[in-house]
Amino acid sequence: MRYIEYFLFQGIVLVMLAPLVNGIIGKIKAFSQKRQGPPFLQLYYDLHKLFKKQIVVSDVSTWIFKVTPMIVFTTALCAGMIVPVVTSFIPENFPGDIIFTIYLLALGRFFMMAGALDTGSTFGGMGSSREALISSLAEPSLLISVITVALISGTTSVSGMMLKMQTENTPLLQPVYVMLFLAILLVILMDTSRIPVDDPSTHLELTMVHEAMILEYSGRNLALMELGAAIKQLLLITLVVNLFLPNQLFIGTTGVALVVISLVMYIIKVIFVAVIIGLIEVSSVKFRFFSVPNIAALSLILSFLGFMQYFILGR
Amino acid sequence: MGLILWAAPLSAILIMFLTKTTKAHHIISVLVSVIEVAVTWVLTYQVMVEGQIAYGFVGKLFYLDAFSIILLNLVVIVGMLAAIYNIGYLNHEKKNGEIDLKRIRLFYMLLYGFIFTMVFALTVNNMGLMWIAVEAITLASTFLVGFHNDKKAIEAAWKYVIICSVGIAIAMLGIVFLHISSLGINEGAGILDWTTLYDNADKLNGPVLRFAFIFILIGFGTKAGLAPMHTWLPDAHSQAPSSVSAMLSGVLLNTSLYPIIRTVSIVNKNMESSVFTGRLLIGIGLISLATAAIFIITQKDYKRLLAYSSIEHIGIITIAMGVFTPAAVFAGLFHMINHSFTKSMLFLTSGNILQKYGTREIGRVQSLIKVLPFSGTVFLIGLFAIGGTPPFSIFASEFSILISIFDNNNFILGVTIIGLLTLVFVGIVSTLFRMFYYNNREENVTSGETNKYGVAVIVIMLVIISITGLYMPEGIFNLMVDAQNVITGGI
Amino acid sequence: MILVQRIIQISLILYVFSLFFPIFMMKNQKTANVGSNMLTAAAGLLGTAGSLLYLFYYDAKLTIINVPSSWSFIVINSEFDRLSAFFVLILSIVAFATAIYSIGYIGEYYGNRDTVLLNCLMSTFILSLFLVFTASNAIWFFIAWEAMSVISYFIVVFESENEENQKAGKLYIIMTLVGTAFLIINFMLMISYTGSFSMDMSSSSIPSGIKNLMFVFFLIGFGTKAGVVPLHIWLPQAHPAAPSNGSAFMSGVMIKTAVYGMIRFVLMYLGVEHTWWGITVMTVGMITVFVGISYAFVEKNIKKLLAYSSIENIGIIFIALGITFIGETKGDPTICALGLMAVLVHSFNHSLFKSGLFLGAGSIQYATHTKNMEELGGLAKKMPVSSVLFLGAALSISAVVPFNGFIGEWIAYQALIRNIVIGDINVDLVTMLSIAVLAFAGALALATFVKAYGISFLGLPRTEHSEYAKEVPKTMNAGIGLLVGLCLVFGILPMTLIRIADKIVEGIVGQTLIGGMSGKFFIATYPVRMGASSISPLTGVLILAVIGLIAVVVLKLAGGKTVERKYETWGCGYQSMNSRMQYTSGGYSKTLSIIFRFLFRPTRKLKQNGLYKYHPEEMEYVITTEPVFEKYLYEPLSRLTRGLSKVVKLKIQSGSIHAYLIYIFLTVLILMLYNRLA
Amino acid sequence: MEKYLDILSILILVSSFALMANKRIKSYINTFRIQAVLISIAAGIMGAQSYAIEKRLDIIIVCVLIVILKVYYIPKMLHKTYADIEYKVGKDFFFNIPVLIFACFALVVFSYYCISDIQGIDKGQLNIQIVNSVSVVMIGILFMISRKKAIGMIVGFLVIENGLFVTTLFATQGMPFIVDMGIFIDMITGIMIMGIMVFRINDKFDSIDINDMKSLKG
Repeated sequence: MRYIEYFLFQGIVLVMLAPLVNGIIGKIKAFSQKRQGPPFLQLYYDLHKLFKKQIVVSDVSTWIFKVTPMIVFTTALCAGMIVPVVTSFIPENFPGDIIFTIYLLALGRFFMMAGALDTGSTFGGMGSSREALISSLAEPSLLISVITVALISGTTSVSGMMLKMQTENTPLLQPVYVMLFLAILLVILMDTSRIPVDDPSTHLELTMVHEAMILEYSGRNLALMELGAAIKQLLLITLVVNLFLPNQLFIGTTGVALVVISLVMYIIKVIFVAVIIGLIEVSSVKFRFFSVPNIAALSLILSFLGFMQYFILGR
Repeated sequence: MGLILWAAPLSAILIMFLTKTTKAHHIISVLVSVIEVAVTWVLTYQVMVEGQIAYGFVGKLFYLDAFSIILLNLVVIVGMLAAIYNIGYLNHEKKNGEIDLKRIRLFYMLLYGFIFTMVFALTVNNMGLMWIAVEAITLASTFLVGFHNDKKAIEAAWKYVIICSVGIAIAMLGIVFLHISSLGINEGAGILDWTTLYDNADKLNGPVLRFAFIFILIGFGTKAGLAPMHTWLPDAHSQAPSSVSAMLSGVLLNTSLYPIIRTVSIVNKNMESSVFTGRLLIGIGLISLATAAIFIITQKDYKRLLAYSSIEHIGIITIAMGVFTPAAVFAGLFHMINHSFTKSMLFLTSGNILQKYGTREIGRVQSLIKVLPFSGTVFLIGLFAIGGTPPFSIFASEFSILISIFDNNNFILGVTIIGLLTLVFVGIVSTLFRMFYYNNREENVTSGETNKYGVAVIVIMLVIISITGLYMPEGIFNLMVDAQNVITGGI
Repeated sequence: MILVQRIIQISLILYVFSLFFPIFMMKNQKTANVGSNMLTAAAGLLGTAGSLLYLFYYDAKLTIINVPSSWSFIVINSEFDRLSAFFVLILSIVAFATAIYSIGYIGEYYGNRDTVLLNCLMSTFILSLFLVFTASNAIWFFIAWEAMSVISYFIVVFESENEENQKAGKLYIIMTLVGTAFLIINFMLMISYTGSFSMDMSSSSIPSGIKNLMFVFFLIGFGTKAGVVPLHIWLPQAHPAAPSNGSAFMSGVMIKTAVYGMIRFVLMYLGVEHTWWGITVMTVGMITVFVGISYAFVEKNIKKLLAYSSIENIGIIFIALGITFIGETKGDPTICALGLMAVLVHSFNHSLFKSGLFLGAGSIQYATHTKNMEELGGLAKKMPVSSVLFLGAALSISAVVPFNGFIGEWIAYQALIRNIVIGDINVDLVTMLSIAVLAFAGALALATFVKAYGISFLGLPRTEHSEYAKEVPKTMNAGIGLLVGLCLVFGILPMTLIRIADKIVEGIVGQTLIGGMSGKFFIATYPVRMGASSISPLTGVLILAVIGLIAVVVLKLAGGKTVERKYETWGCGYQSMNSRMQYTSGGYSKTLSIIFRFLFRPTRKLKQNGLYKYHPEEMEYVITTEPVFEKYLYEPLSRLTRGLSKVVKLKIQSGSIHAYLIYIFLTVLILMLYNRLA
Repeated sequence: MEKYLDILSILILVSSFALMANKRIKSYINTFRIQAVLISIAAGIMGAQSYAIEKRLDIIIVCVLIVILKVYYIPKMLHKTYADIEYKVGKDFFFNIPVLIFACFALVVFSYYCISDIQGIDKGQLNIQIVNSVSVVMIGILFMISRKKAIGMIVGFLVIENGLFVTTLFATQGMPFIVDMGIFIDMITGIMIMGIMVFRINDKFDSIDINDMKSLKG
């Protein structure tokens, strides 16, 4: 029973909260440009609209194209189940493993990239190809970062890692975590198609990565893809938030009241990270594609430095 | 009994001279070679029972022990197989109008002269006579090498006779010194006999003996194809008719090593260590191996390549004899047998290929297995066998040699040999294997075997080398142990 | 015990039958082929059963073949122990699937090729692999090893009219010979110190310095067969050249013989002496992974792509092997066991999906007669079943969650993580770098197989090769299906495999992991646990299914009925889309080749024909990458040897008889002088 | 008696120097004949000596054979071959004659250096005679190396044979009789075969210049 409660809670929080992050980032950007910008809930409206719309399917495509949105969405959500948002319900022996999470997301990415090729469109291929490069460059630093945390906490279980980090005293004051935090932040920029890696707001072939891949989707399918991407983004932010900005009330809280309090704190932290991302987006320009490796290299170096700080230089 | 052994080829020459049809020649040839084998087997049995036999008109001119009987067996068996092979080979040549009846007759007469001299060399006890026989081998085989009588064949024959004669002359110098070293010890009947020399080895004059050994090594080494005296070998082997190449490579080289090995055991017994002979033999063996390796890598002529491979294997045998532990000598002997069969098989097969394609150039042969299903297959397997791939016999003996070398804690030598062997195999692979592929060139040959007898022979040989890689009949095994004891002087 | 022995022996006899059957049926290719493959399949099935039975119920050594030989050093003796049984299991499964596949696949060759020969070669190949895995002493191992190499060479050059295949075969056999030479040296050292070729003897009489040397030689010798960088160059040439059922064995099983050899000889026989052994193996593995996957990604030839991916996976296995070694030297049985577990599990998994992929590539070739992905496309519609099966195998190798590739990687990650805690700085650094490389390779492998699948099966047909492709025979798909099915089964229920592998780990390391590894969750037995970390693919799949179900239901209820409309793909502003507008294989991976310039050295050439520079009538755009290892490492070496040989040859054997006489003369003089001076 | 043998041994050596100094085919065949005469004298002396002491006839028989074969038959045959081939008179050597002579001298010194300290033959006349005759063998090989024409090679080979014979003669008073006979048979066959080969070479190559035969390489 607890599991079902837990899953329901996780699912609802993720699905409900995910589009909000995009709204916040959009608002920040608008604010900095002295615009009013779209409302916070713009993505919710969009999704609502899309779910009702007619689907156009390319006649070149196969079943891959049709199942991709569902798979992207479900894998993102399933991965989200593993990363606890705020919970006291964390089930004992829950097999929530960070590596499992990453490779589950990989399933979604596989289909997203394959689906992009399915229509035979030039743009799809381009997006897929670029995604291939960016993801493979981002992956090492992500894994080094999380595994360094895993090493410190002695487990790769996500909840275990978060539990351990909860006992650390303000992690962001320690050099190792600062490095890892920045590294993962860069990974988020790369993985969620943000400026300076990708510009989600344009449809210019020079800049598109994620948008190029989902170009052929429409209606419900597009909605699922967008939602999946948003969930994935929130998932990564959750990871950052709960690892590096831990909350004393995060675990060990029982009772609805405390859970609600920690949920509120969680949302505040998510908003904080979203603001950071928004600020980065505002303050930088889209890099040319062949400069992406530089960002990846920076991220890799940061994560590796973090690892070295703790394990080699620290002892 | 032993006299029939060399009476048979002599009478063969005579009868050949008198008969006029090719068919008769073939029959006589096969018959005589079968008689040779039969007689040798009887003698082998005697040797197995008695250890050694000596016979002859004047004193005990002839002497056979386990070592010489093994080599003798090689001569007659390979001779017999080559004789069967020759039927098809010569018939095909004749059909193509390349040779006529007279030349076939000449061929056979020379061939049996060749066999006679080899048999003589192996059975005779006296070193001087032995030398005469070896020189006679050269003379008998000169025209066999030059049998095709074209420019290249003549050139090869000339080089063969000159270089071998000079080499043999140097060997004679060695024998003279051997004689000097034995002065005052064995006057009279047993002078220059293996048996007497060996029995009295410790009384021989050591320094002179060593000096003698140098000349014997170089002299007979020339004939055995050891580098750097090997230069005649690729020319002669590639130009001679294939059955002759088979005999040259499979038997002649062993026969030429025979006096060297005999001398080695005398010298070692005299010096009570194998350091002196070991250094020379291993040195020369390694040079041979290296030379062969370098020459094989970019070889363009498959018969030449096989000839270089013979140099390589003779080098290996020499190294084994240089190590001179019982295990090494045993393995060396075994390697002699294996190389003899494998290389003869390959040369006979190459004869089939040559007759089919009319070229010795590797690059102009293609789809070998399709064109010659049996010969091609045997050739391919034979190449792996000669390279030392299990389960063929060469592998067993090469491995035994290596084991004995490593057991002797001679790691650097062992590693060097392994390296060179690999290089040789790499050479074989990178040059010869092209013959089996289909290279998209126009076919100017029809497929199908031309030499049915030859195919039978090579298949038999393939069976022999495959089986002996893992099993050796008890009797032969014991014979080899005896031979090893003869050489190392154990028990 | 007797039963298992008999089962295995019967399976061996069946292999032998399958070898001779086609020879007797030479006249009728079809009967020969079907019969031979049925026999092989039966043998594979028996082998699977036998080795499973052995693994579950027995422990003692089991003699399979024991034949006397005249030569004291040649001991023909095949024995089963747990490690052998495990690898025989791999072999048997692949043999079974491949045999079924071959029934259809070889059918393509009827009439224009000697299928009988291919049947014989395949059977012999399986036999030789069997003997390699079961040899009880070094010499018999070596004999089987040589047989395996030689037969696989013949399989590589089976289609010898293709010049590329000839080159591949040549390169392959040369590399093999060189690698084998190192093994021979080691075996010789083995016998000279211990006096026996037996692998069960203690190696304590071998001095430490020699052991170091032997380790390096084993690494080179086995590494050549495994295809570790920089000894890998033959692999991407040879594996694609072979007929696909042969490649499946070569990539699926044959390269595992090297892994087997490393475990058997280095871990079990020599015993790991120094930490640097492990570090070396890990470093080699790391480089291999990196180079392997990078090359795989840019490859256009689908079978070459698979071959490079094999190199990558061997790298992963070597990384895990390095951890095993380190664990052994550090006296930490858990790390050692975990590393070994990763080695075994990943070897097993890789055999399944890589064989499947090669067979899939074979299906593509069967249907389209090309291996070049630039000529494919749109096959998913022409060959729906093959497409799904290939996708399954591609997902497995991409190590995505619920497929078995992930399990091996997860265990490898766990081993790596545990390896760091030891506190040796060298180990820590190399381990962390391995993690980075593994992560990179994981993502890039995924991209590689998206490309392999996407470019060949999706989109529009690029040429008429794929335009007129037809679905392949059912037997072929059945063979692949079996493998892919197993991939999924072991991915969802990993403990089944881990239980088996644990038996071997227990036998070698003496530490069983199974107690700690089986976690408790509501589907009790199938999560895998390592310390506080655990995964449960089955749960994952269930959650996925539930979410999917809920999503569908919600959409149905909330969204009402949505209309689906077919329309052509957006043509980017042109009138309509055509196949030439699709992303090509080269284009897909070009970005990477530009970024990793040092590995690929890409060159671009743009040719324009026409009167005006700005209005070319024709354009030709060529992208090429340079094979760096060949060009800068092997070619100079080969040129040097050949050049030396050519020069020396003509200088020494110059044809001048006078020169020849001078050689003899000089030899005489030198030896006389030697005698005087010595 | 020994004194004469010493002198003869030196003379034989000198005759090979002379042989080396000859430029033309015809002249060195003649020099070879002189050398053969010297050897037959030595053999005659030895033969007479052994007959006087041991009543052995074998060396005398050998001596007679030498006279017949080496002094008479072989030079005649070589002349005839040479005449048949009608090769125009010309120089036949690779190096300068002075260089060759000097090399011969070096060979003698070398032989002395190598042989003189071998225990058992390092004392007395035996030593000198062996050094001299081994030098003859060496010079024979050098002769073969230095001549371009086929006949030169044959002569060189014969010189080697002479050297060998002299060595046996001086060192051991000849090999066993049967061996000596065998050697003679071999030699005569060998020379005949080489002679036939010379004709064939002339047939195929239009010259007997061995230096032209270089088609078998590598």
